[in-house]
Amino acid sequence: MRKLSLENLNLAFASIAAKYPLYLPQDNSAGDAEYKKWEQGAKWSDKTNTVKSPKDFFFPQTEDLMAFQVSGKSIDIIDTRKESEDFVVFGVRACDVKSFEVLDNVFLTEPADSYYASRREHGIIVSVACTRPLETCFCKAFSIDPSEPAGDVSCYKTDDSLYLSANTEKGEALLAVISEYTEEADDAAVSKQKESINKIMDRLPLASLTPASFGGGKTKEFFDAPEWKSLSEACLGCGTCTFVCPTCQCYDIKDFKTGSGVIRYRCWDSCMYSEFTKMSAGQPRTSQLERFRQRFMHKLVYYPENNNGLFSCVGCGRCLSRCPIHMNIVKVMKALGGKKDE
Amino acid sequence: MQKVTAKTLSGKAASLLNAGEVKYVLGWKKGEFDYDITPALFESAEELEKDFVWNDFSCANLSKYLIKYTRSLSGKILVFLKPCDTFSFNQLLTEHRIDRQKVYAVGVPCSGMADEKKIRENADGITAISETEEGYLVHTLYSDAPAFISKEEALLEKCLSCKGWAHIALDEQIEGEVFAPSADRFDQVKALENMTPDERYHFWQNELSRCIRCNACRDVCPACTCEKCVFDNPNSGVENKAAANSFEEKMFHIIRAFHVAGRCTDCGECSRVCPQKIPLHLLNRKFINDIDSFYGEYQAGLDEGSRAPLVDYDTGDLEPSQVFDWRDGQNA
Amino acid sequence: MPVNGYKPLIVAFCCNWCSYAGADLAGNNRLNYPADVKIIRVPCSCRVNPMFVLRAFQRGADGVIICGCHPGDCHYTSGNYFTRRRMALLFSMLDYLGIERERTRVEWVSAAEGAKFAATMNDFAETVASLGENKRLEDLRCKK
Amino acid sequence: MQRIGVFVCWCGSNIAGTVDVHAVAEALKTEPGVVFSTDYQYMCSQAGQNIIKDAIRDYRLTGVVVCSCSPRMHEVTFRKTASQAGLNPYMVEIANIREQCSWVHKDVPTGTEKAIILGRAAVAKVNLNAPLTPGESLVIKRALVIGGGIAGIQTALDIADAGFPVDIVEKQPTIGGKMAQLDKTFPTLDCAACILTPKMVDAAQNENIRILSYSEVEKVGGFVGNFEVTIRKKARYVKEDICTGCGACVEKCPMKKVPNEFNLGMDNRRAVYIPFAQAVPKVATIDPNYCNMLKNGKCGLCARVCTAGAIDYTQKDELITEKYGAIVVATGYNPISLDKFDEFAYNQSKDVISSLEFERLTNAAGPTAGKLVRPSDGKHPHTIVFVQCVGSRCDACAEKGKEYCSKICCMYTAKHAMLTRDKYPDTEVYVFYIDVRTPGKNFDEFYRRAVEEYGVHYVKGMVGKVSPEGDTLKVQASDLISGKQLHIDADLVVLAAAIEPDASARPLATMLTASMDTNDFFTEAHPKLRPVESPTAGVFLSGACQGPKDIPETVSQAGAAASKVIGLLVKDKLTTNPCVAQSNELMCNGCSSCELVCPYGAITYIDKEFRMPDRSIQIRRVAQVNPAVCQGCGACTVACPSGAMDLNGFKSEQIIAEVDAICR
Amino acid sequence: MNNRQKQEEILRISGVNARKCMKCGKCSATCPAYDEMEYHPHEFVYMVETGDIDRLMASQSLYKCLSCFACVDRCPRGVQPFKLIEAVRLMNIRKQGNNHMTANDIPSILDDDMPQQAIVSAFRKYTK
Repeated sequence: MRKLSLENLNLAFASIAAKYPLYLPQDNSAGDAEYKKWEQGAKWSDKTNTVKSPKDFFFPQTEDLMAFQVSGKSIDIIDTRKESEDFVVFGVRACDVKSFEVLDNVFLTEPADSYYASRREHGIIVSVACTRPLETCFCKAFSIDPSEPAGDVSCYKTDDSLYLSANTEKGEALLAVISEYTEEADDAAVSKQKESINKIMDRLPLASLTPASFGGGKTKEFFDAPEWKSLSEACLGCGTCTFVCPTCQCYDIKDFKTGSGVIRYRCWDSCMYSEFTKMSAGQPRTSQLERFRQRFMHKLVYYPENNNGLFSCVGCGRCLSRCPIHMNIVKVMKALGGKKDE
Repeated sequence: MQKVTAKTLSGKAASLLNAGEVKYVLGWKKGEFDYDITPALFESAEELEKDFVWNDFSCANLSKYLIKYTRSLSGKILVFLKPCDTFSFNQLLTEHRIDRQKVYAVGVPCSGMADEKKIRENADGITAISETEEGYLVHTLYSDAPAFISKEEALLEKCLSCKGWAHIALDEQIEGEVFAPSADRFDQVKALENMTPDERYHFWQNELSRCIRCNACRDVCPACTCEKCVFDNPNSGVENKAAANSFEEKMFHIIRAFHVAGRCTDCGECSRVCPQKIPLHLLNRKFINDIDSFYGEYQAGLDEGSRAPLVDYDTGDLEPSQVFDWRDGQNA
Repeated sequence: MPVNGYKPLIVAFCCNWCSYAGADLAGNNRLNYPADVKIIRVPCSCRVNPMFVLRAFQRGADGVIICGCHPGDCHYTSGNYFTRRRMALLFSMLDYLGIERERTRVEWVSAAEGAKFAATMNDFAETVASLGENKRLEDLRCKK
Repeated sequence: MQRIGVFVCWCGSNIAGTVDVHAVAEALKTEPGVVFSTDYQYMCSQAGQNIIKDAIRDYRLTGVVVCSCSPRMHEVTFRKTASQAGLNPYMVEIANIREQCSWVHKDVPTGTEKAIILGRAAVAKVNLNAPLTPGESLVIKRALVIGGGIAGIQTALDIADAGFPVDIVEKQPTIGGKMAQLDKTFPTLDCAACILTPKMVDAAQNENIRILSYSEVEKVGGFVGNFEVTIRKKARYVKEDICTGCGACVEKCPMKKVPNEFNLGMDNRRAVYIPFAQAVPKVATIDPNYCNMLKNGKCGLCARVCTAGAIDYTQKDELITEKYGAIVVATGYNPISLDKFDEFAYNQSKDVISSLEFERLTNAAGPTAGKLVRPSDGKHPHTIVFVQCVGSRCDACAEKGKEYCSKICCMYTAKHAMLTRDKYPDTEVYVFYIDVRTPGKNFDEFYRRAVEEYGVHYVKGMVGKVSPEGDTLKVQASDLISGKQLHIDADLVVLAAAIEPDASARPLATMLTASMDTNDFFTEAHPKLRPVESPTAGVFLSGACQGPKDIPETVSQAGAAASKVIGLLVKDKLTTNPCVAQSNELMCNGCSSCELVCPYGAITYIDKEFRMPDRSIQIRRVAQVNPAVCQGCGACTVACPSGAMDLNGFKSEQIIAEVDAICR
Repeated sequence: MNNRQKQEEILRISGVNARKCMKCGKCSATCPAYDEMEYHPHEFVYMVETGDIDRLMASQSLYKCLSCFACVDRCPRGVQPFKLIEAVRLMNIRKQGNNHMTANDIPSILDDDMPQQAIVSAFRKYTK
């Protein structure tokens, strides 16, 4: 366990940034936190959550896959990929770290997505324990411990210091970069913090939430549940939940005609959209109820079915705070029987 | 705190349901927390009794849901309309989007709504929000004493310039006083107009760069009622799923504002639901302010059947070339 | 002609009945204007959708001008009155977003105003050239 | 994928002098879809056209781009060429590389570069062109004239002379209109009745003309060539086909105190009446508001005296539906109400009258048999004051009056003044004017005669106040030339009231979807070049419904409208322009924006059933375009936010493709 | 103040657009005080329109106007000649310089009999 005095935090950031592009949550003009590249003077946000999750670093909202150059009547295919460099994502919460595992299952299973794989390979994740979970947090429901964040480096922020420990070789290498500002420390302060986090976790309003009744093989049980109707009734069909979600991984591949050629790119798509997975024969899910159901069935039933019981939700609470009509996975789980018997 | 109580409304709705006057009630349903209220359709007095809420977080404008419900449901639907919502309702009637015969419209006087985002910005781990005459007591996990935020501080942007009631024939009107506005709704528009073009450019560049193209602004908007939006239609030539770059961000928001120009009632839902807190209402208000000052004051939805300014003209209209000089003169 | 050596790309939407004929007349009278101006024929100026204007900027245009019959003389009676409102609002909005107001223009050119057409295009091209490249409404994907 | 041929014209040296035509043809060869590209000296020549035709056949072309002069010049030519070779003519696009390129640019590199870009845009457009077929609609060879004044009569006569049946709808019991009420006409001073009544008789006797008097238009549907009009024939309680117009009923009718509208209420008529001796049709009409028999079932005298048995108290309004190929509006005008002009004491004194009332007072068939006397006491007036511009040329926001000049008042006032002095030389006549406007053949001469020969006192200035005192009218006015305020004791004051369109015009315009200006005058399709057509195809304008007019102007416009109608009716079929708007009903949300901007009323809404993906049926209101009415301006395409409305020949994707090609 | 400024000031105070006048003379025709005047209502309008202000300001005709509003009521063009006359009178008052009344004076003038409108118009008239 290494200790970094918060007084030296900026110096440490500076030395990381000298070596790698460093991204960390910073407050924006709207009063929210968002991941931005560190520049001298940047301040690490105190907010528990960023609006968009850090999945953007590995699976960006839009990404060029390739391009076609048209000259006369001939077409050249151009590889638009650039040589990737290592980069650091700093201040990732335990839930978001867990989300990478969910994404890995999708993108790194053969045939692996080389675009995603390359980014994952080059990304160094520095996680941080949550000291102020929000009322919307329910990571515990998915067995995530916010006091034990994973990642290449885990850290704990106290009033005066940052305690860091490397979990991987990449993490070791990163800590070496800032070793001049850190010193060896015992884990007393960290243990204390873990204890207090756990106490708060038990007091959270959603502490009792559990996905126990969901999971692989439950398709028949939930698919025709009458509750879907009232749950989906008010859904606007926008993509807010999907786009702030750290685990949603659906995308569309589209061609953009530039005039002299075509850029083939992929961009996030949302199963809530009426155009989602539209094919020549039309959409497979024609009503908002079906689309709404798809999203939650996928997170709670289909995904676990294909991934050894792992749910495709990490309880970060972003959809709870951002949905325009306040419909979310918690309400769905509760309505369909996800509440522990008290 | 609302002067009209939830009991008054749910009681009214329950008696109409029981009397068979209406078959459905479109209202607001309570959520997990004190602030996360969802629009909902109630079909029985029991459901109303259990879940109906009417408080400072019943912000959602229910009128757009009537498009879908008047089409899909066969019975009469009672809808609660706040003063600002009556404008949207009128506008939807003007555009033939709602079958008025199927709606039982109840006007609910509103004492001003609270902006959940403003309250949550400074309070982590909210466990309860209690409403008082002056404001809100916010109880959190991290402090024993509740924090106080005054009604003024927490007021929803749109309520600052409340328009009151539209000219509308409601089936029923609940008696009560309506929140009185304090602000000129064009203040911010004028402030932006008075900036230099560079300042304006950077202001919008910063705001719009946050857009994630979730389409919440469009999907919640009671003026965006196209069967298929041009941005979803591959044949329109402008279809785009993602805010790929700063051009796409601007394209989407300019065209969206243009498509609702003259029809936008300034209900403020776009800004309210934006997950990135982009002040989208400033685009709509720009058009409204321009329309008002170029072509005479016009409030969309004030009267049913009024002719929107962009489907109207006057032979003496201002020339596009005169717009800037003319407005600079006005603002000076 | 270009002030700073910059050769702008200008898209001119001309209504079939007046302005396009005005442009033809400019040609008949051999009145020069910069080749930077490329004309697109539309039946009436009211056919011009704001999306076309933005599209032109996206694809690399530096200026967009819309020409129609004089108000009151529209071949379709009222088309240009709608154009006038739509474009006044659109251009005002573009200005509001900080995009140079000189890049957009609406001009009424009748079939008899060949000289006015040429003069307008000369003036507009010069103005747009002095602003240089369109940066604020560009789409980098479309740049060569 | 299209197979496009590109044909670059040299136009002698007109194009080739500044554009390297070979280079253009070469460059465009590589454009998507282009399978053939060539250049030739004169594409429009027979040989040039043959090159195109051969290429269409040899290369199985589906699209043609001609880089040549303006499409306004030869688009039609090249479309015909394509058509002759079996290609749909709307698959041809022209790149204008002469007027908009070679003629305005000086050096070859610049001209060539631009020509390539313009050609590229045309190719991009053709790639998205679709074959279009002009529609056809049958023309119903019958015309409707709404209004039976001199405008309507003249139009009907002219159309009927060309051999087409015409219906005249007149809301009064007789045709004739305002002109029938006039005494003499300026500037020739011939008697109005003497020139009008023969025309009325002609109309009645013309076998192609049917007069529907005492009738009003109730509903109009359809479009150019094929209107369907419902006409309400009001019950006149007299069988029109039997009544001989003998007048026996009128003589015997005991109800004698009915204000006579034909004489503007200056005398009375009976409850059963014939408006005037020369009325056409000359049949009696029973006024249900006054007839005792109709009101309370007592009397029945007229039925008893009618030897023909024409009286029918049980008659009901009748609705006639008829189809027409063209409609002429000739609804005319009325003087405005003078009730609001207190300063002239119009409502206080019987001796303050309007000019039209003056006409009746001097008309031999009028209430005084043409003797000019004061309505109040029947005495001969010795001092008469005429006031011009009463209610004309007012401020736009004034609550009384009109902003425009009523045009005819200067001349008829001069006529009144002159005739008065001619007949009664002992009378002093003053005319107060702001300006005397006499543009017209022999008009100014006429006005000068009034002053010079007849000694009418023309005073530059306005009357401020008329106050009745005893049996004189104290007139206070200004004389701006002498700078004095005048006080005249007048016996009679005549007000030249402004004229306004008939009140029936506004609802009629709505039925016809014909546009009106703010004063309720019908708008013409083009103020200079199409002055007798309304912007709505098939609707024509005749007379004062379009703007203030005197009789000669009205008659000439009536003839012009008739010739336009004839030009339409001689066609058996109308070819409709295929470049019209088209609504995608699946995308239309029925908001009406397009309907509101359409200048032609070409868009209507229907409730249409849609089968939803879940097999349920949904009924939605959607827009439909009538291709026979749409003129293809495209206003609707921009008003429609969802893009459900598009314009054939100028589709959004085509214009976008052109933009892209130019900006490439 | 030069002539042009005076003209603008009069037009500003009165809110009248003198160019709307079509010189019909109805104002003068209707004026009950016509014979008392050196310049008549239509001439007032014309003089303001053409900038002939000094002669107008010096003329006693200003004070012959009875403020009966007949000219305002009858003018077909909505020119409101009386408002111009009133504005010229005000110019004369203001020419004397100084504010003849300030807001502080008002409380002392107030009494129950004084119509409020009188105070408002006096304040308007005697204050620059």
